[in-house]
Amino acid sequence: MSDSIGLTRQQMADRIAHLFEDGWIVNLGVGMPTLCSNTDIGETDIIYHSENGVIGYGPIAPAGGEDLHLVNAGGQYVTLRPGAAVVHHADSFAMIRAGRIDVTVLGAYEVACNGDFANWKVAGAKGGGIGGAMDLAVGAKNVFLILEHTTRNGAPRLVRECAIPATARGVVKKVMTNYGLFEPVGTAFRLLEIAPGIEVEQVRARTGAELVVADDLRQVG
Amino acid sequence: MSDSIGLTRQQMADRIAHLFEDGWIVNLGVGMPTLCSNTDIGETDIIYHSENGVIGYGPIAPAGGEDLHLVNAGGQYVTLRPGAAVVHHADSFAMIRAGRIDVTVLGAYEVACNGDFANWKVAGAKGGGIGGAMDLAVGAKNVFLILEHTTRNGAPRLVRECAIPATARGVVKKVMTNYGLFEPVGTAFRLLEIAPGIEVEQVRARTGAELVVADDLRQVG
Amino acid sequence: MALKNKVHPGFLEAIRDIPDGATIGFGGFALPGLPGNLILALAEQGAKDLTLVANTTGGTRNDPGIGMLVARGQVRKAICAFTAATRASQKLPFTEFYEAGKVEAELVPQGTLAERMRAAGAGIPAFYTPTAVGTELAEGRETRIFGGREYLLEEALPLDYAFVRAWRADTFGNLQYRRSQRNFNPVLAMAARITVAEVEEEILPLGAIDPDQVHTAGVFVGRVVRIPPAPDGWWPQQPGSH
Amino acid sequence: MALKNKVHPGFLEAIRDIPDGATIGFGGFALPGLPGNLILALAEQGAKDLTLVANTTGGTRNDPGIGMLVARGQVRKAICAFTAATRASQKLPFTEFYEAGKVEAELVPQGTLAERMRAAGAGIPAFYTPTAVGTELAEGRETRIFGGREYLLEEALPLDYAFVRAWRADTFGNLQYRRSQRNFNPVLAMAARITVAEVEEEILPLGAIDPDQVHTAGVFVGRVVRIPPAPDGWWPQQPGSH
Repeated sequence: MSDSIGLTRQQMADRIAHLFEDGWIVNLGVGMPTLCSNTDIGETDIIYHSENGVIGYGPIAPAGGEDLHLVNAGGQYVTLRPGAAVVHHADSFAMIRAGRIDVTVLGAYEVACNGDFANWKVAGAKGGGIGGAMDLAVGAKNVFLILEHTTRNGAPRLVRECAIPATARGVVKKVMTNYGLFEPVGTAFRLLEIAPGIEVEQVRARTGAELVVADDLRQVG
Repeated sequence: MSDSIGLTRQQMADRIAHLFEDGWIVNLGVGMPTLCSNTDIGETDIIYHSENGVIGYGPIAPAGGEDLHLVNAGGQYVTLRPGAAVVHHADSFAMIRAGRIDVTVLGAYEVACNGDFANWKVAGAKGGGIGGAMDLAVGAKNVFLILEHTTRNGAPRLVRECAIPATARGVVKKVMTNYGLFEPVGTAFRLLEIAPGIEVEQVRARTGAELVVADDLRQVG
Repeated sequence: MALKNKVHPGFLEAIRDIPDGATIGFGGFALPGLPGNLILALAEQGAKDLTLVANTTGGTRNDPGIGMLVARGQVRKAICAFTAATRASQKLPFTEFYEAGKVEAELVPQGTLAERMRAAGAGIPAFYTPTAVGTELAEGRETRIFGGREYLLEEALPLDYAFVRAWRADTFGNLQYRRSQRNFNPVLAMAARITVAEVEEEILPLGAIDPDQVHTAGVFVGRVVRIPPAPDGWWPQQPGSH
Repeated sequence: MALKNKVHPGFLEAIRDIPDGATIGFGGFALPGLPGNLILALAEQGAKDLTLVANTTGGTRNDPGIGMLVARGQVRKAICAFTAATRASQKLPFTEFYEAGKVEAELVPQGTLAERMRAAGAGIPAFYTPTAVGTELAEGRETRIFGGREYLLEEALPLDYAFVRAWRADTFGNLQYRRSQRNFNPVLAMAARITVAEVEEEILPLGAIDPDQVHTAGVFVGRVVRIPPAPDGWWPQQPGSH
């Protein structure tokens, strides 16, 4: 069974959202990453970019007030903020590949301590779902992941080497799980912040790669 | 001295303009080619395209009525026809390279019977003026040239092989000079139409490549 | 001396000439910009052995999309950024046919898919991209180093036909899209030999659209059809409205 | 929570940080879209050893363009679609310096010039084009056959700065161009690390430009300056008005 211990999904997203810097252009993947836009990050100004060419979208549209011409990358009906602009798909991905996106937050099945990650194909599947993930992973200045620390069967998702096909190599900067905040440092994951109520040895036991603990380890929150 | 015999510049342009087919997208080079837009071609509908991204421009603007935001590729202030559209330079040349332009009419210093032509650099010059000619020459479905039959010194401009640097190879479909209308056919120019008052032997004498005469040779006009 | 009027009376008539074996691209990212009426007409028209290009392989056999045409046996191959069902529990028609080996698929990263069509529309036969380097998709393929970084060679993806959905059009086929309806549509129109547009608003006379505000120039559009009101025309439903 | 205000009070202040050795692209095709005020400010600012990218090498030493900056000894290299004077009789500053070997030039076909900048703005390091195959410009360079046709390999052309001239802007730098003023400007803005825009109309508040009608998204624009009326600002003259 998946651990339900540690942080909630929204808490994980909140922690990642607080890493965003003022003026950043942010692209949020489907699933847990979209929860980042719910986080109150005060005066920090973020420009949300969506693969379908929407630059500067705002909150989810209220029920009944949906604009049927306007969705984000997750297919949710959203609103536009003043100053928004729309471009076509080729221009949207031009922005992505050219490094105009400051961060992409993605979900993942696995992440390796060398910065590889996998999120488009499960073991043994025919076909996969890449969407914009491969472009975002190599194009964005920062790749942050949000994922459960283990699979439903308790197997670690933070591993030495990806066992399933990679989305991109060596690109991940930060990894947020229900156990804490990590960064891949080559041959190990460094634990930067730990979830309340979790012990370092619990994290180590559920991590499939070497774990080093930051000198200034803090609690998430 | 250049021959002032045969067709005038406007007559040359008129003959080329009558080759345009209904609905064609036409790009006119600087100089004599721009005279084609003066020609009355009746009900034939032409869409004029300019390298700077104007699709569907119309007549030259009347004096005093110039729109300072609107020029054609020759830098002339023009008007727009209803149904016009403006794109940026990369998209304009995307259209050109992808074969969306039915014909480009260009000036030239030399044209060879194998379809090569030269119009961007004179012998011994440092630098040159390519503009959009190299893109148009390889991209347009048809390349038509308008040029004086000989140089100021009486040397032929229709030659076996270009002596000055080529703009493109093997692309020319029709050549209009003050002597008549020609097509390059590989090892010779075929004379399709001859200017009033000019004899075939005069044309042959002033042409720097083999000349074959069309079975149905007609007079221009 | 008036620009050609490209307005066609109906969807089926506008796509009647599509032959078996054609390569057709569809716009749409979720529902905005999805040319549902043209897809439904293609199902009725019946062309077979098609290669279809779109972001996803579509929904159920009743949703306009690749799945509907796969279920009718019209499709040879799909070229998409998603070829697996998003949820393993959903057995959509495409997944069923694909797993049974009855349809081929080429999985292409979304940005590469857009750029390959843009390249086709720009006379660029091939380009290099950083996307997919080091992944299964790059196995056995040509890569090259520029400035110390590895890139993958990708070739242009030209289309025979593009189906697009636009907000407004004039009679010559100058198009405007609204909001995220734009998505792949302008790129498809550049890539295709013949673009067919379904349009939501009344077709405008020439000159009614500001030339500075045209999103797809009419020279890229071959045929335009006005979408009738529902239920004769296909329109996305307001959420919670059924 | 408001988008950054990018409006700068003056041209010189907006380009003060340009260092010697920078690569700068200018918009403009004839006069429309030519950022004359920013070019004049660059002449005053005095940065040297510049690489300049534009359609042409400019006019006299008094016309805003590459020639003016060459005459002041600020230019190392020009990358243009025209590097020879259009009329041999005109000895413009660029021609004079070029023939004397005091400035370098790279002659690039106009479409290739635009596409190389677009590639830089699209994360594409290189692409193949049919343009210039078989010409002096392709001598000694890599070509390749695709589908039986020969193409030339061209690399991206990234810029440190782009100078653009637009019709309207909002405070975040979303831009609109009018008519053929658009030309290279949107492509330059994609290619550059920092884009500086001179704008003809009063700067608009956020939300005043329809998101569907933005030609260059504000995320591509770093700085915006409103052009003052003549004679303080540089404006093209109506023909016959002097």
